[in-house]
Amino acid sequence: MTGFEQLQTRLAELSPKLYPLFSEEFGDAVIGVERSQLIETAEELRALGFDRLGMVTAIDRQEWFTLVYRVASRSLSAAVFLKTRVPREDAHLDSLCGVWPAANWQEREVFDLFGIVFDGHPDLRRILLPEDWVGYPLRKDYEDDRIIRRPDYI
Amino acid sequence: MNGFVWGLIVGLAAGLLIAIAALIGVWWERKVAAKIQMRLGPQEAGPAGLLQTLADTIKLVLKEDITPNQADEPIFRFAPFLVFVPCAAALAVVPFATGWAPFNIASSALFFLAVPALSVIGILLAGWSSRNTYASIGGVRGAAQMISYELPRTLSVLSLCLLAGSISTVGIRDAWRWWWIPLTAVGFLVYFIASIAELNRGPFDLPEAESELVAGYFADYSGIRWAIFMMVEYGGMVAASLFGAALFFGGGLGLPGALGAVVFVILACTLATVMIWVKWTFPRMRPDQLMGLAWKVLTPMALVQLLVVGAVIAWL
Amino acid sequence: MTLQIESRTPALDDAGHPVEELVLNVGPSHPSTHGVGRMIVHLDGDVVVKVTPVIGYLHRGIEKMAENRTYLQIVPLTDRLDYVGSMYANWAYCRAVERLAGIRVPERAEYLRVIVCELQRIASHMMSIGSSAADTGAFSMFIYTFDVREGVVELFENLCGSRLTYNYVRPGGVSKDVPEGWTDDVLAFTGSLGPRLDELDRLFFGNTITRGRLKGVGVLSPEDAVAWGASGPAVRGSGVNWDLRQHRAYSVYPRMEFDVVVGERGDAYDRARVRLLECYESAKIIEQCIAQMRAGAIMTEGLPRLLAPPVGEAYDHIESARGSLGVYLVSDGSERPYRMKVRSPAFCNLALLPLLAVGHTLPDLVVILGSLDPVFGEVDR
Amino acid sequence: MALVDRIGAGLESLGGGIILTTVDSLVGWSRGQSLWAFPMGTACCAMELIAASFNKFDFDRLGTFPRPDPRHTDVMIIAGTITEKMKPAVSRLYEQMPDPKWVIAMGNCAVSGGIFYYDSYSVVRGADSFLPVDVFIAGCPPRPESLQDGVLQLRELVRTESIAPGKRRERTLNLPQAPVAHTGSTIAEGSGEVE
Repeated sequence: MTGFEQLQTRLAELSPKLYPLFSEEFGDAVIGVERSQLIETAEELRALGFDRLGMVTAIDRQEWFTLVYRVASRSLSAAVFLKTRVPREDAHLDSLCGVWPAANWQEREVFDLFGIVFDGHPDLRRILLPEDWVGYPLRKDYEDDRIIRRPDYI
Repeated sequence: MNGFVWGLIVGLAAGLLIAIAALIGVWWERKVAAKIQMRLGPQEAGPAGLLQTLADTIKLVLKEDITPNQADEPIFRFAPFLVFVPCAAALAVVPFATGWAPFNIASSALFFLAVPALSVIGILLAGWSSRNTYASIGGVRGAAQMISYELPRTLSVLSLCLLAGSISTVGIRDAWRWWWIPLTAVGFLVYFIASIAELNRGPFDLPEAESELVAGYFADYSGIRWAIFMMVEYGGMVAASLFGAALFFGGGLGLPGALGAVVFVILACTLATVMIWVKWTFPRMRPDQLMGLAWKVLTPMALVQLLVVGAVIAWL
Repeated sequence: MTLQIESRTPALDDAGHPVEELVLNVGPSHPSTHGVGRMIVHLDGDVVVKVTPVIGYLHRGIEKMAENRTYLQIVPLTDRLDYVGSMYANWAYCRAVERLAGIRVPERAEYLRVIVCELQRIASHMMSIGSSAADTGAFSMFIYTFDVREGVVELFENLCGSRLTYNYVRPGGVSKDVPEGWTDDVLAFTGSLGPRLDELDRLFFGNTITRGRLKGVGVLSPEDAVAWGASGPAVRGSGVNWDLRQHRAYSVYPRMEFDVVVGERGDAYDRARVRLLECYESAKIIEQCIAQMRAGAIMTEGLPRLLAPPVGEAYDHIESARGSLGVYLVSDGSERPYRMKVRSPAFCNLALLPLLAVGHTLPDLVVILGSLDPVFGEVDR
Repeated sequence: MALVDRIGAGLESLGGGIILTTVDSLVGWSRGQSLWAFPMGTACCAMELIAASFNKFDFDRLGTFPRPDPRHTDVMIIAGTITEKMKPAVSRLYEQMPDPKWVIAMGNCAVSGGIFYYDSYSVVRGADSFLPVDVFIAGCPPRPESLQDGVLQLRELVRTESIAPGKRRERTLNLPQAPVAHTGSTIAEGSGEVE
């Protein structure tokens, strides 16, 4: 039995609510949710013993942003990716700082580099770039005359 | 008038001695530190890098003398001298030879203990007038530290005064007997530790704590004024070592002429080297631990020493 | 961009009077910030009321740069992430690429990766302990630990020609096989490591002043450590047994016998000492690796020069000297990644600083920051 | 006007000659022998800067040692990448150093932006875009020996400087960011030679 199937069967026992959301993407266990249900799902996961929020990041998919949270559990010795989407024009969602404090700085980083607003975040300021920076560099359409494009060697 | 001229001569000599002590002391400290740290130390300027400090001094004298805009200018510029003068004055009562000190005053032991402590005013003013947070913290720390360590230092010397029946440095040195060494060993330890703390040297270099306060009370000083602060550190080291060697170890008392002087200098240099060794070995203490050491450990130790000495005198 | 300090409503003391706070700006160039970190410290007397870390002074945008480079060209970029432990970022990145492209790595390459990473762990921990010592004022100790680190650096130099940025672990294997006699040099190094570490242990951790300075400072409870996403020695110092080398048992670690070092109280002393004790375990792992390693290929055969993994997403993480270092790669099928994200342990550990420092004095703040061992190349990326 | 400038101007007004050159050589010697460094270690190169001042390479032999306070130092060694966020701090620290002061740009990042020259939105491409740099040291990072050689080269520069205001060496900023020849990291790393 692979780690994924193990996790699937255990989740089926432990949380019938999360089970239908559960899927496999590229070999990883993924729980995909609507952004309105994010906090609910996160709390459910937390109650299941997923106590470590390892990573928060976003992917710019042109029309929308995919938010990726990686949570791990020591007791289940498992990790799942919690994924949600926010539309580009309306890029905001609930902050998970209340569920996992570790989200604090990581959400600030996503805000800084992608411009996604986390509602309810205690201290949502730019973290890596200067406070007066214009634009969100990791967006695919970010333009900056400071950038010198690398010539194509390949 | 005679006394005034003599005072002028002694003052100049003390200044010169401190300058020479700093020139050699910095070089020696860098060499000893290098030895401890498996390095070589200064090598390129002069033989074995002996002229290194000379080069540093010329450079520092010719550096730009910055007074920060927001600093309290007159005090800022004057504070280094306020630190320097008490340090130089202390050298006036060191018993350099049997029965002789540049100024043989009746209460010279008290003078030696009290006057260098006045440099705390200079440190406080230097820290405050810089209008720099780091410097202010350094200055306040320096004041607290120097005042606290005054007490154990004085108490430890007091037991010598008791033994000699004199509060003059010359009197103590002339009355010195070899069996004082084991009897006042604890007192010497207290004196030595308290002296290091008075000089703001490691492990008690809190006022200038490099890793926290960058440079502490002299953070905003540059060029010659900063060099004066450095000179004071080495001058104070020399004074404390000479004094310790003369009073606690007799400073070669009873040995014929030149040999006695050589032994005296060797003893003092050894003490100074131990100070350097201590600095480059130990971590720095925290302010509260530093105060705890002064009030909870060193002061009781010095008091016990005093009691023991008193009992011995009564028994004799 | 200015260096102004934000204003803040004053705190109140027990009687309700406003406390006059001293606001101290530490950094971005300060001897104890280990690089370019900056902290805005609010002091009440000598006691820290509030710390606001300000980071990003070394934010170079490596994640953005990676989007315009081929998979192989990114490896040198990862070197510059954690410059005290370049091998880890190399390896974490390569594992993610290998997962994305489905590359199997030859066994000898895995052994070599484990050897260099454990050597790197010794080097990195020595740097960390040394800088912690320098923070407390024991500067000579820094030089002694750095001397041990120099030994590792020399070994790396013989292996891949560089002292700091190795570019050694590549997708599919490692760049070069070991030169002749290298394993003997490594064994000689690990053989002499034990007594040297014992000496450092006695000199630093046995010192009364050090104990007074480090013990009970910056106590991190196990619950907080887990909730705040701490990893590496920061979480193990608090007594949480969390080490990816054992829990995920990646690469050839399942074949190794070693102990996970955990602390008890979670203070700065435990965190620093966990690092020292881990060096002994690393030496053990290296010796086992060299004993088990057989001759063979060091690079996967038939790898195209221009990798173009299929569309997908892959995350992989390894236990670096600072904690779990993960790389998240998104491929759109082209020869360049669509998105690369580095999950940096130092970033997550540093987030604990405001939590740990409050209530301690200014000298303790420096010690706490040192015990979290931030490397700003990795914090800021 | 600092003391030394007054001496220099006075000697120059006397027509220079042997006194000026003798004073120059003494001052040059002392300044060259004691180039105290302000370690502006921002990134990877800081490690090699530390290594250069520690036991194996020992900067103290040359009379150079790092001091963390800019007021006490003569030469700023910029070791590492400078970002837009860091730039104000670097130039402010440079301003805080007392004259005469020099700058060494250590490593490709401080020389030109190095590996971060292309595609980066936040890296300043070379310290000479806002500071007058005296010595450039290539390498990613340069070896400690390279850094020490850079300091020796700076010493030669300092030695030949005159205290007379009329004979000052001009130091210029490289203000327009001209594209600098960029060596790929795989070539530059570890080679460490100073050109």
